[in-house]
Amino acid sequence: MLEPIVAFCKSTGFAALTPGAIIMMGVACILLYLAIVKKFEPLLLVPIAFGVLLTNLPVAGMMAPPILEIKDNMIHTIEPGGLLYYLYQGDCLGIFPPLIFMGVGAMTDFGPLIANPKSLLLGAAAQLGIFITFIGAISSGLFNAQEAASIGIIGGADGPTAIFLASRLAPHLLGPIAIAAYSYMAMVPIIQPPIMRLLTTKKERMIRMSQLREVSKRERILFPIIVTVVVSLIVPPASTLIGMLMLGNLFRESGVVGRLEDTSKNALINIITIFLGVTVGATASAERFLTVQTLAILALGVTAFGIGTAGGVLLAKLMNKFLKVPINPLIGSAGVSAVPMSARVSQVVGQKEDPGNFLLMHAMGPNVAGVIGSAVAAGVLLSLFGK
Amino acid sequence: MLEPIVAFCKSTGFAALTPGAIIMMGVACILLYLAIVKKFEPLLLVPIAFGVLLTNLPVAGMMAPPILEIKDNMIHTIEPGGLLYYLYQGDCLGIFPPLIFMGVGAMTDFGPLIANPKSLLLGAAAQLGIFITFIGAISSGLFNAQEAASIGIIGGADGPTAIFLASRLAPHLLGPIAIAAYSYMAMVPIIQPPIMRLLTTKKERMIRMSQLREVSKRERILFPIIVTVVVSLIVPPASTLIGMLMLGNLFRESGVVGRLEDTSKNALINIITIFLGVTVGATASAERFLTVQTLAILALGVTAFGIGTAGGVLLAKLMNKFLKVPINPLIGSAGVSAVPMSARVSQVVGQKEDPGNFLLMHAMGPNVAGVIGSAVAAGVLLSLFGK
Amino acid sequence: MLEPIVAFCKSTGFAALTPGAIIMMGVACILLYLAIVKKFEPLLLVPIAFGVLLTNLPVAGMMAPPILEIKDNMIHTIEPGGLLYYLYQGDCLGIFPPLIFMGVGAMTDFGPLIANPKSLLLGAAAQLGIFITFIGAISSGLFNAQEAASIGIIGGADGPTAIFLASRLAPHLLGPIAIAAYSYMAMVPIIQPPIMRLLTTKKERMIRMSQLREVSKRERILFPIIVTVVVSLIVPPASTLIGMLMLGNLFRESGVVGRLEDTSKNALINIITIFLGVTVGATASAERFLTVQTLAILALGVTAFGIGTAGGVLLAKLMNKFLKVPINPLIGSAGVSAVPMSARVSQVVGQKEDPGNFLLMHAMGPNVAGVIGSAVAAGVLLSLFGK
Amino acid sequence: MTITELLAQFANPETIKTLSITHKLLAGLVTTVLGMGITFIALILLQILISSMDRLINRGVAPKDNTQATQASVNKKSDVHEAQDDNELVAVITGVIAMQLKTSVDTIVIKNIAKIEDRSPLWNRAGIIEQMNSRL
Amino acid sequence: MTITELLAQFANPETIKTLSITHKLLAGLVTTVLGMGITFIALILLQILISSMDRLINRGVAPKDNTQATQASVNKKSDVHEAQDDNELVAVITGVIAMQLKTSVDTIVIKNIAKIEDRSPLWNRAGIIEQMNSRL
Amino acid sequence: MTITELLAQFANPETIKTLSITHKLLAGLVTTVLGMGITFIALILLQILISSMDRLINRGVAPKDNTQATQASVNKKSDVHEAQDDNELVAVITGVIAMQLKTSVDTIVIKNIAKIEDRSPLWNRAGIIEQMNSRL
Ligand code: NA
Ligand code: NA
Ligand code: NA
Repeated sequence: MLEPIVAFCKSTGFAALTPGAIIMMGVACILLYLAIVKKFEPLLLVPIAFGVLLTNLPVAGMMAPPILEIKDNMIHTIEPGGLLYYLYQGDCLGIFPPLIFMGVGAMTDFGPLIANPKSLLLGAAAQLGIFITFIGAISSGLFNAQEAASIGIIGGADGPTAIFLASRLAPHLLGPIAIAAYSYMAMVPIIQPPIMRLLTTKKERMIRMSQLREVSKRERILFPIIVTVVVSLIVPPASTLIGMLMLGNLFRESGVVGRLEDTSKNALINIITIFLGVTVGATASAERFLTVQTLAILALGVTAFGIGTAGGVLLAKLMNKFLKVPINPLIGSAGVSAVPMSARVSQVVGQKEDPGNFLLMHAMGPNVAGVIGSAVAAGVLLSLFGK
Repeated sequence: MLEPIVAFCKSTGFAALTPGAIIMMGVACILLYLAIVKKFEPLLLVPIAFGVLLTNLPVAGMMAPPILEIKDNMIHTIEPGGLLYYLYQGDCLGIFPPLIFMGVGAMTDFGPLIANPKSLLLGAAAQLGIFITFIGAISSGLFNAQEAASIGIIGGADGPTAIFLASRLAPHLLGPIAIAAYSYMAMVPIIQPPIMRLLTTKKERMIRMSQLREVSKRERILFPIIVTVVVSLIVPPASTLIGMLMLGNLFRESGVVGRLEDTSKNALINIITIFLGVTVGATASAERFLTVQTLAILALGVTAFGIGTAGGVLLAKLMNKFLKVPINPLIGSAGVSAVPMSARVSQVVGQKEDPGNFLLMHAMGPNVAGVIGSAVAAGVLLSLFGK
Repeated sequence: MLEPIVAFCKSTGFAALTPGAIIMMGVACILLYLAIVKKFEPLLLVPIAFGVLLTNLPVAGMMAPPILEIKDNMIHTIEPGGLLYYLYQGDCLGIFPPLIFMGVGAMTDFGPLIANPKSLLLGAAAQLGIFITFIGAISSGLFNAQEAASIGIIGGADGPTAIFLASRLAPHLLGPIAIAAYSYMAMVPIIQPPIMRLLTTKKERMIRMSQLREVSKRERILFPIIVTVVVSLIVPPASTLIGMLMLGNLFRESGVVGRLEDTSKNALINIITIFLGVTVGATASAERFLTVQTLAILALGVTAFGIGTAGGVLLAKLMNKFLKVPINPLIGSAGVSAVPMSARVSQVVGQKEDPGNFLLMHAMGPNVAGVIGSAVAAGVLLSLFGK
Repeated sequence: MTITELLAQFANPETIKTLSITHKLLAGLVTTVLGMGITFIALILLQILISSMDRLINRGVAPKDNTQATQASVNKKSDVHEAQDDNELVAVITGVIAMQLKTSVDTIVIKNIAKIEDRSPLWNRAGIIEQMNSRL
Repeated sequence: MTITELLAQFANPETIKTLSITHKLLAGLVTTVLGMGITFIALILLQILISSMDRLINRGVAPKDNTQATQASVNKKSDVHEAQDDNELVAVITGVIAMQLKTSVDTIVIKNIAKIEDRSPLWNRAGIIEQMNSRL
Repeated sequence: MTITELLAQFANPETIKTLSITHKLLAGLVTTVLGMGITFIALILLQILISSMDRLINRGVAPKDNTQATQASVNKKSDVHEAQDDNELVAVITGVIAMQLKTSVDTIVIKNIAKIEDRSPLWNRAGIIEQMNSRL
């Protein structure tokens, strides 16, 4: 009777428990702490953290691929794969991120951008962080071009875009990249203000901006169509992300498909968020995550945010050299997206100088422009380094 | 530095832009106009139109199949396919239309049909349009039997049925067929009234019908079971559509599975409607859509609606030769389904003659019978011309 | 003209109708009666029964696998499979049950268990039914170890666990096992009380238990993490079920991801319940279901429930030998799970003796512990008899 | 060639090209006769079964006069499923309104699809608890 | 043959047929001992951890008398998650009601699953905004 | 080697190892110039189109003073889509509140995402019925 007991003990997870796995479970708990107690992007970090936990449970094999047998035109599953393996297909085939973008589009009001198209320039400038970080990653010598591009995109401050690009160019880095992207998005109120103050004078920070014009329903409806066509023509690889983002927005603005808008921004995006989060976390196995690369990614990611912030602010200052009516450079930092957080950072920093100055509505323009900007940048990187 | 720029320009969509693609984008915009401004079936035409737009964006390859490598019992994805390619599998494997039918069943009240079973005859007669159009398509010499059947089914005035049959028999015509089906369903109030007036005398149009009897809960619960068994035994290929339609209706009428009814007619049907609409539209690439066949399909589709209307009205008149209590022939036209629109057409045309005559409840009978009728017809066509 | 009519008649379902199919349709109607009129677990039995009906419709082939052609690294679908075949993949690949468990976790309050950890012992004892039934199934000589294990798990009184294990070990018995599991869960108020009275004295049944302590939010949040890690380490094959159950519970208790909790316990679980129910029923084809095995399964299943009940009650009595503050043995029977029904049975039986005695809150502890217990037992069986 | 052979060639995308237009039309006609015939057979069979179901289930249920019956049916329905959209109701209301108030139909539509209250708080629980009350 | 060999043959659908009924029953018994044993080990380990968690986290929290405690727990819960279904609440209410009013449990059920208010208007936003207020 | 060749080797995970750090940095620089350049081109093109759209569509629409305009936009929006979350609205309200009342932003958030009323009781029906009323 002893034998089988011994045999069973050998088959438990304790027997296979590695130090790496234990550390990763600790990492998962830290992420859960940040998500639940510190409210760091909980909607993504809770599933991601739990995915990290599940994938590092020894023997469980929740990411194990199935064992197939293919003969005489039939595909037989000898042994089914793990649950997370099947859900993960939605990430690595690039299905989930665009669907999340559809929901984001259904939630996003592009009115402030339409009312002030100049915002688009700021949204473009803030992508500087992506490419400078790319160079940094290359010069670190730790990463090839595909990996460096996936790291740079963290500077886009846009979760789905980062996951979409990384899943195509460097799936083995998906875990650390996604974790860095969402953690830093949550830390925008800590990262951005010092940079914004450093690069602007008190006088600039006190610039007041005139009330935004109203945006007609017709403009709101034409906007997603125009953006889809123009961006897809210039950067075809960006069309999946931009197309779905704009489809969601068309659901919202058309006003005739309320049920589709509702579902795309509630039931559907929630379901996909759960699957995406858990499976992205599940890519962070100990051997993949506990590397010097991960540390480099975390370091590079925060610089990407910083440089993006600076890029936006500096272009705003440059624009003021040419504009009759000056813009407040603080709204430039909102170009990194991280909607709507960095826009609120602009407002709060502005109010520190002049409590009567409401920048939020003006900052929403660069803010949503940043989403488009980073999708375009992702498209460029995909066309340069994609298979 | 010039080289790579030139190289990139070559890689843009502008370089690959064809006149066909430009025309198709125009078509997409027209469809969006009809859907959003003219409110033509917006819930389907908005996704379909956007699908047309996305699929015709050059280079984007959103319908591109994946590149696989199959060796030693493993299937590796070398390059993932386009988003719409993956979603499209739900259409061409025949998964989405039956699920939409489940939601339709959960929304449909078959009470008026149960209260007046004679409605079923009218629902059958209105399918005449399907088969006459089939002959027309054949005699045009442009189509083979499978294609002609898929075109004829437009006369069923039932989107999911049309898509289900076309995806099985002639997937390359899915785009124009779906667009024709939904556009004409939206135009029923224009197509039907003249035909109805032409074929009926003022006296007939003024016939009043007696109040429908109440329908017991037990009948409502038995109905979906009986319909599933009978139809499936007579026309097995129709069982998937009818079975799911009736499952949804059983969710509704049983009264004990509120959450399943709710989900099948809201979250689930909405999600599938988005996927189905976009991917059906995505089949309408320029080379497939800009053909004489498409024009023929549009022409044949409208005749199908007309003949179906006539069939229903004429059978109603014929029945009056035998019935003690005559029925108002205007309710016959509702047999083409296009629920509940053609039923309301019957009422409105009836009220033109006699404002106190409420035909809607009586027209709902043939109306829902038409849904069953066209599913049966689709089953017959599938058994005759299916692989 | 006669020929094709004859040909068509040959192609109808009537031609292929077998006595077995007719009997199975009768079975489906009986199950629908139990579900709709008698309210036996309608949320599962309505879809299951309808699946039984659909799968036994001759010729319809709703469970038919697709005909593929695999050549030069491409997989072509020559003829698509039946709708239910595709949905069934979610069962046999083990995807649906864990997702349902996630929803169950989001609905379950483990507070009573945290407040009274001794409940876990009762939740373990009640799994005795699983293993005794396993021995019974073996000694019947009708089943091999895999089949016997799948039958024993019926005693877990937990639908998703039973379906998860049976789909891995004995998919051909999925239909009868699922039907038995859900039918007996609905009959718990009939099966349990006599056994409970038989094994307890009036004095024991009148034991009052002291108010449960409050459970802090922090405990509620730590609980799912601890359970996931501990159970997965001891029984790795149980980690998928337990992990998803606890992820759902973490969504609920963390309080920061309301939308994910909402979706996982509403839209998502409902969609999966429909697919799971219909396809599980669809495995019950006549040739598989109308066997002596099925009768044996039904007989063994009810004993499993009975023995599980006894196991819980008897351990509670044994514990009272050692505890200063005695527990009411009636709450032991709740360990079979069948949440929250068997817990309410404990209360009702208790109130028969002493109307002022509220056991429900105390019975909820063993009740939810039973869910964990049967998942662990399923894991053990999977590790012993799984491929 | 026999009609069966004709249909076979007609159904085959390869061989159909070889058929003359007359043959094609003949095949089309056969298809129409078969199709309409089977559709009618199926739906007539349904009609018979539903009528007999009516006769079997509802014995001696006399129809009431319009207004009352409508009332009844409306109330009855809303008992049957809570707050579900009821086409009959829409019909009557729309008809009446269309004559006089010219109110947008939308408002009615919206009312009708008020989401039904979810009747089961825990998955597969509601049914259980109901029957418990009945049983215990 | 050793028990391990026995279990191996027992677990193999091919070789199990070759086993005698006694061998099968022995294997079944071993399975039962193993199964119940491991189930108990796992759940006892959980019990220990949860009890110690209790001791670690809640020091000096004295239980209050029934009604108050119930009140408290009810209120506390409804603070924790807004309007979520709370089994304890159901328990108490049902218990009381079952004794006197004989009200249908459904009504309670329905109330409990009132859909929670969605706390994040934009995807992954709610958390952000909260902490912003705290931080800035 | 030409820049194109460099980029090609740079993009290939195999050959990149063979590149010197200077070459890598050069390639990185080219990537940056290309990337930022194209991003700017795309977004400037959008800016031009949107500005011209503005000019084409809204002729002679003068901006009103703050409070009114805000009012208007708020009302207008809430006509356009029923009860949808409106960032501008959040902006104004939050701004004002942040100055004075210090109310939790959450409350606003929650209000904003009140689920929109489902406007189509039967699948693909709503649109139809509207236009019927317009047409008939
Ligand atoms: Na961005
Ligand atoms: Na029809
Ligand atoms: Na259990």
